[in-house]
Amino acid sequence: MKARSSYGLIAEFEDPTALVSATHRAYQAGYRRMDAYSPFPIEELAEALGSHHSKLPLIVLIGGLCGGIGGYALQFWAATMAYPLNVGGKPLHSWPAFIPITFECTILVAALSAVFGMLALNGLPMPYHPVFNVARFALASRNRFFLCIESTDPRFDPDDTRKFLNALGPREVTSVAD
Amino acid sequence: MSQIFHRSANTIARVSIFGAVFFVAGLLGLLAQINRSPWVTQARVAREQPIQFSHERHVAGNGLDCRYCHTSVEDSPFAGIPPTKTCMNCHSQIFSASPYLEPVRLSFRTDRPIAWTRVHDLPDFVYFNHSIHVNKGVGCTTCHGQVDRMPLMWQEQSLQMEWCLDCHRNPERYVRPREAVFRVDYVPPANQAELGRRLVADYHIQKLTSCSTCHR
Amino acid sequence: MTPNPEVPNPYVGGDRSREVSDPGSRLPREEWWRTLDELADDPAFRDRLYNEFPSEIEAIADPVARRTFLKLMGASMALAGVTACTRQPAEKIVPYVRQPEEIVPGRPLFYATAMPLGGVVTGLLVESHEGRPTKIEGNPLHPGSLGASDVFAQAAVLGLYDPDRSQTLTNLGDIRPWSAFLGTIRAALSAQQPLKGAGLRLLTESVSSPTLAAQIHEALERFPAAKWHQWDPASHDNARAGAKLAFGEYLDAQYLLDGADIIVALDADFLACGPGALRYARDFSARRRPERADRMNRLYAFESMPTSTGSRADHRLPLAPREIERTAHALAAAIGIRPADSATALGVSPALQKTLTAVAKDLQAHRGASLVIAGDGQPPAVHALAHAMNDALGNVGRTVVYTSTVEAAPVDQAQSLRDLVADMNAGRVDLLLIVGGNPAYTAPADLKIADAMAKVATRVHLSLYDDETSALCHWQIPEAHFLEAWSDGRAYDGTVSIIQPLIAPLYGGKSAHELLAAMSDRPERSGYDIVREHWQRERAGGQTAGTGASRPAPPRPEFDQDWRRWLHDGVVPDTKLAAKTVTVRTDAIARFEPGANRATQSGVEVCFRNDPSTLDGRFANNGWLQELPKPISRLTWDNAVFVSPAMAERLKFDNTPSWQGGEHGQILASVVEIRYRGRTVKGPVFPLPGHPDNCATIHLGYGRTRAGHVGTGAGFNANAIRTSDALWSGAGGEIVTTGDTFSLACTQYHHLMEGRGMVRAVTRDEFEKNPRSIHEGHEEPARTMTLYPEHQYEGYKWGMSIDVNACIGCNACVVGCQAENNIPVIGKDQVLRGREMHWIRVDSYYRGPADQPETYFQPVPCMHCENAPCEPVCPVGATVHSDEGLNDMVYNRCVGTRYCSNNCPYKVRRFNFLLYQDWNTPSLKLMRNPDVSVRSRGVMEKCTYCVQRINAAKIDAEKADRRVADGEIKTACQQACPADAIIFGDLNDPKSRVAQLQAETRNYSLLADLNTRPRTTYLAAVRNVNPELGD
Amino acid sequence: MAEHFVPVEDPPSAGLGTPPVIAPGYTFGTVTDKISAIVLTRKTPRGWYVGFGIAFLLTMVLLVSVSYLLVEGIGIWGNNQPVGWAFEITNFVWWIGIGHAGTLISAILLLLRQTWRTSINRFAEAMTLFAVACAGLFPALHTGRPWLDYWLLPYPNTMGIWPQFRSPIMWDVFAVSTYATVSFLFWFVGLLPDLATLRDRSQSKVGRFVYGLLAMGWRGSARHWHQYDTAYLLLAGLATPLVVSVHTVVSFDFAVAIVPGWHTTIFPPYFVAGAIYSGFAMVLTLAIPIRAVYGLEDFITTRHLENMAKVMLVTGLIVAYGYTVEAFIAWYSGNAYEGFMIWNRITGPYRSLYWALLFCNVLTPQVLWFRRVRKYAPGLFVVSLIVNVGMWLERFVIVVTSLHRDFLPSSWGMYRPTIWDWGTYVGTIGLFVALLLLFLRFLPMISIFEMRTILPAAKVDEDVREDLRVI
Repeated sequence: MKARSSYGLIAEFEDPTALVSATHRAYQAGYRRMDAYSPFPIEELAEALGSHHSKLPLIVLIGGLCGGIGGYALQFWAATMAYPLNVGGKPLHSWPAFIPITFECTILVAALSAVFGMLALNGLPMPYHPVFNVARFALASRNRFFLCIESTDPRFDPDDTRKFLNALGPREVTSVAD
Repeated sequence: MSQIFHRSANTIARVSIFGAVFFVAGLLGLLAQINRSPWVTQARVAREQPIQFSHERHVAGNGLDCRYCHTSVEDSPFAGIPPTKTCMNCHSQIFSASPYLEPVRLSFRTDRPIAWTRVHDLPDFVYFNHSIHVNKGVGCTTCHGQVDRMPLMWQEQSLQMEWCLDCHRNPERYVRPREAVFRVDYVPPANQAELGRRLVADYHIQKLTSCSTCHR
Repeated sequence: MTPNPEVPNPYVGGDRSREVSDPGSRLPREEWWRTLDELADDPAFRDRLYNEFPSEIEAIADPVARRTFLKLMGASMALAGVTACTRQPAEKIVPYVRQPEEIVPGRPLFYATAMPLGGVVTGLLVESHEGRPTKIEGNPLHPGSLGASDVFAQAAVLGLYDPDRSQTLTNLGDIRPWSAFLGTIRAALSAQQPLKGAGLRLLTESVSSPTLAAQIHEALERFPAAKWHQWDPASHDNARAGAKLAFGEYLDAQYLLDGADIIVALDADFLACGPGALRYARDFSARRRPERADRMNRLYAFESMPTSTGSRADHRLPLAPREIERTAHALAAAIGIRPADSATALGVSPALQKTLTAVAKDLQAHRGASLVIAGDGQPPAVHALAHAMNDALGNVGRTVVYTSTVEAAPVDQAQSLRDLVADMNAGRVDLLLIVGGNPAYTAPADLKIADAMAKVATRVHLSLYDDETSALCHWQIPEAHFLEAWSDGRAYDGTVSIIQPLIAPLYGGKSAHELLAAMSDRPERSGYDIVREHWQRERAGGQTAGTGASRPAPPRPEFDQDWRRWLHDGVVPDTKLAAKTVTVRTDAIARFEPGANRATQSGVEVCFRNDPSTLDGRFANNGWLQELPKPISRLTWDNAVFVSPAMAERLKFDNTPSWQGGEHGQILASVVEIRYRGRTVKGPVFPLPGHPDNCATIHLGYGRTRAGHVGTGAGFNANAIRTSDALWSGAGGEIVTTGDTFSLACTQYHHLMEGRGMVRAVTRDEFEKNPRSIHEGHEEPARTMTLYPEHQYEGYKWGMSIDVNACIGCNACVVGCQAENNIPVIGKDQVLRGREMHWIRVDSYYRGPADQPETYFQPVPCMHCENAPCEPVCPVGATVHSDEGLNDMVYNRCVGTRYCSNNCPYKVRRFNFLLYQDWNTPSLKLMRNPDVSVRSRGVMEKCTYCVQRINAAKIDAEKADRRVADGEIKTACQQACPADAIIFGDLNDPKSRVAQLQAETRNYSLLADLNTRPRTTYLAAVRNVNPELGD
Repeated sequence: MAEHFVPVEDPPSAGLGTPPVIAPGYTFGTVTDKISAIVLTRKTPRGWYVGFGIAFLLTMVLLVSVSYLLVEGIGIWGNNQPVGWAFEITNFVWWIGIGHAGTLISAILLLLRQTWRTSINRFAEAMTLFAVACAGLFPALHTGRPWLDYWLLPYPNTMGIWPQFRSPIMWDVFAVSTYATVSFLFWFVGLLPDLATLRDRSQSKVGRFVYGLLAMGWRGSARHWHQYDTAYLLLAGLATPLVVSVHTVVSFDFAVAIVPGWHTTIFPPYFVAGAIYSGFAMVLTLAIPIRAVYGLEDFITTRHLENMAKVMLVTGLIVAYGYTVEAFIAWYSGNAYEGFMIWNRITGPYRSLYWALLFCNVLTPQVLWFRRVRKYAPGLFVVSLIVNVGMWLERFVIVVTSLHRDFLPSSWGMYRPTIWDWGTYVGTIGLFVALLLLFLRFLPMISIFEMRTILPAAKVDEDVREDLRVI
């Protein structure tokens, strides 16, 4: 297997603790372009990978504000400017009556931002990914834990990295075809 | 595990998600355009008529006043379609043998009316009154266009509600002096904004946008 | 129009005439049961009987409904197309070939004409759109109308376009040309010539047409041995006989109510039916304005069936007809006409006697300004007594005048019909011409007219419908509707109107004049010529009868002018009958014995009355009238056996709202059997507060078997037990329950106000002491109590004032509105479900004890609330305010959530639950008002204050650069109202009538505490009670 | 940030007798296998086919009813003047209310860190979706001209007019469509990792393709999990006020109107509590047979049943409080219309329904005070059925008995449902069950990845966590 056709090396672990500690060690060893895979969210794993922060809340906040302001503006414009009509003696700008829709619009756009923001930040959909080339990776959605160091990492070396990974006590280390 | 999807699936997936958004938006936009297009409104589409009657010939050519035929336009909601008798006033003398006019003569002989195809057909729930518009300085050509240049009649405007509302909200943009209402060669003056404001005041033109103004 | 013709009502599905079990007839009792069994054995019928939801099941199983499906799908697509991206289908526009001069396309024309009914005509103005009569109003120049109209006039336009009208001349069911009939009649008449017409009989209704009378006289001159009979169930035999008793000759009484301070009605519903009722209602209500308390009249009513008049009375006593007769005697005694025999001798209770003493005192205190009126249901003696009392009170010439009769030839019609039957039975009749009317249905049962008719060789029937009588005749000639033919007639005071047609006969109908002409030597004369020639002759100097056959002299030029003026005005000037000086035979009258003419006094007294909606059955096929809730009972589509609540309880009659529609729809009523003089009839029972005890009222005009799609099968036939010797009431009846139940469609079953102050009423004393007393206990939030700034209404500000004190509940407004606004008829099945569509309804409310309640009418149109609760809840803005404060309802925008209706506290909104409008019947399309949208299914609708009229008037005013004048716009309800109870106008004009009325102390808003700020407000009722009698 | 996924110890107050939220002895592998097997390998139980057959038939009843409705109009129902709304709105509110339990379980209990939600949230969310779908049918179909319903959407049109945003129906449009959208997103986001599991475990090509497509290439990356957790939590935070607002808005349909019996300030809280009440009743109604049929007693334990029973008891009491306050205020306000309204409910023609609803909603749940009942599945099933019926009756009473006798006695009337009313209602139950059965058949009814997190083995050793904290 030639290095340039390789996506990286992947190590399989049996339990979350092993994975977290292996990831931690890899991070400390200076690897950055790597990813850990687990069948359920492990909070410590993100920390071990050195990612602490998510931009998602900000996206959702902006989305919510846009939804709310947009919803109110639509109602205000429609009721007072587009076609002002006397509805049951109520003022044209009946702001209390406009609140429910403003609220719903806020929630709607915020929720859409949350989901699509999450997908976008994660680069999904991505039905094809090199890690799927590893046969045992199917277990990543069952009961196995994987750490993959990608070949694009500056410190990546097929042999050294393999050794390094083997030293972390995995069940197996496999090369990931690109 | 082997790959289920080809490498290209990633691109296809993203493109199709984005594409769907634009597709739907485009479709809605298209629908909105179709709704305003002549295909729906029939605006500027000349209608087939039982007789090839030319407004161009009669108005521009012979200089007939609108009211010669549309007699009730000043008094009635309905402008009036001329009875066959009106045609025969002249055509018993001129072109009295023209084969084109045979249907007219037939109608007159047999007392059977001519069934014209309606060009300006508002929905039945809209009540339009010609007389008040004409009396308030809305010219014939404002809505009907340059009929003196229509060999076969067509509907100039969309006749959609937003079109009605435009004038009902901003009459000053369209009104003209009463004496010019029936002039087909009338061109709004450069100072229409000022003139319009003055006419609106003089003619007590109200901006009627209540629903019952048109719908009863 | 026809309410679900494919869905027969399970109960009334059978042939109603067979339900009458007459021991003397060929069908014994068992026979009838067998008939019902047969019906029950019919699987389809049984399915329907036991199926809870007949209409749905049938609609889905019925192939017709499958066609409906396609039709509706098509319609929905077309509807959707109006708004979505589908084009409108191309429409044709068809101009005239030669345009009539008077027609401006798009503008309606109004023509004066008149409607004959029961021997008098009422002047009308008819609106015509391009030659189609669409709306009927009263003629303000006509003394019997003064611009008002009644339900029958309002509904006549539907009668004109009724697709069920007889459309072809038939002989034994075969279509024949008019010439074939002419041939037959000539032959028959030639055969009569040598006999001088001894075998010729003419049967007409009451005739007030001078021309027709002249034609008949002319015919009788040619055939001196022929006889003219009259039978008109809507006529006034007792009044005629009473006049003969009192004066020795037939005279008509005309009441001048504007001069009457005290009025006593003896079973007289003078405000709502009979000649001059419209005029009387106008004059009466003009004197009911408490703001001029000194002018307020006082009305005492002694009556059986609760009526409009009784409900307006300041004192109403429910009494059975025979008790009223005794009461009349006792009152006469109290006034001093009769010997003052003791109350017990007359059978009058001490309490009633006390009342009568007070009434008599009141009458005597207002000599010359009082009035006693006897009703048509009372025997001639009571009429004679009334005349005598008026005479004794000095009222003659002041509040009542007597003239020669409006009818051309008054006769005792019951006797007239009896004679005819006798002649027919004796085989003395060869040729019977029935001109209008439906005697086979309306004749009392004891005459057995059908059997008698069978003995006549040639029977001819001229009628609007191929009805029960037509079925017994050889020839059926379609009659021209009064809006289709020339004629004339006299008003209640004798004023002549020329009846001019609005449209050529739709179905080639002939008028009575043309039929009579067929008997003359000039059969080809048109109705126009006949009527015009008659008047030309009249004016030329009254060379009347005898010269008719000769050619008239050439018309004088003045006549043409006069004629045109008569047609234009709708009245012929100076034709009012002159008042006669009369002498009342008081001595003879004083010797009458109460009840002398009554065979028995025991048992339940059975009263027959003409139905408020279908009259004697002649309007049975008029959907507007059938669906019109009858005054007080609010019953539609049926007649019922009205009894007092006490009697219903005593006899354990059930009458309860069902789960379907409830108090607003289906009432399950016990079916009772009335056994009366050896005959029986079955009908549903209906307890009515204020109905006298031990007495049952049944309305005629139902149980028709050949009325048409609308009327056939509705109700039961009261004529089946009616006898010619007691046309209006008779004792000796018995009512037993049958254990069956029948569904009545009733639009209001709950008449108690539940302390909600819908109707506010005080006595005149209370009002004079403190006018604000009307509003005690009712709260109206201050206009300042709001978070929001008020909307300002510049320009016009439309409003309406409805005087509860004036409203007589006659329903003219309801039908007027229906005609003006293209309101559909939905059929009994839908009314049972509580879905009636009337935009204005006349609620009735009771106050006081159930046996003697005060009754109030409250017309409820849309209130056009300034704070309309319906508007903010509409998601699409289909109902919003106009700049003039109208609560606009935009049908084409409505998606039909019904939220507005839920939120309307007045429940004036109406929803098209199904496709109620008839979009197919061609004749009904001609009828519609082109200025009002025809609503399709799924759309809410309601009163618009007749916005089409407002807009038309505004446009006219704008063109003339002026403001709309007060009174220029009349809503349809206002225009129809005989009592002047509804006033519409501009509230921004302080001088307008409506603004002044709304400024009165009596003014109040319905459910004012909800702060909806209605533009329609009410004027409270003030009852002018006699202090001696108390409240 | 995502510590909510870390199993929390049972609260101390739960006591010794509290059963666990998952039976002991399960590993990541067995949990995964057991749940995914239902979809992938196990034979579909015969009960499923029977149930689906019945539900399908009922769905056809719905189809017929709706077709006939579109052809003939609203008149085929029993609605009339004055009862403009009846079955359709009753059913709408009932279904929407049922939906609320799903969102409550997934969102609110998530925020409250209730681990017992894990095994029931997935199908409760699905239930929400299907209930909202059924609910949405009613307002859409109940208009007189349903083909014009799109006028309720604000879009630039040739008429130049816009929806009337003061109308509670417009609020409904926005609330219900937002609710449906957010519920779907929430459900779908939750499904994403499980779809990946199914993708990886499916034996068939089609299964792998379809699940693969839906899973969008989810691969369990730690970075993804991090964003995912954040998104899920945010969604829960958004869904919580949303779910409260939805039934508040539904209650506004009534509370904003002036009809006595509708115009009440207590409606929003009382409706929300009622919604949760009926929703939990429906979850129990579904969970109890499902766990029996699929043998899921290890995952949906008596602990779950008991907790849900407790929620029902509490919300039931709130609802009972609502009834009391309604009656009290009717008397205390001195408003004649309100007073009559309550009197009419208690003694009027529909009184039997009112008493029945008190029995169903107030009296019946009182048995839940007894732990033995709360732990006894058949008993709970019966109680939940009764509450379902009771809550339907409550809505019927609110909608119909308020309208049928409002202000003017002259316009009082009565309402009786027709077969088409029943057909539409029963039909939506069929649709709901059919959708639910399809869901059970093709998607994991229990969240597999969340079940993994509550296993003891999911915990990262303390010393490793210490190490991380050092950084």
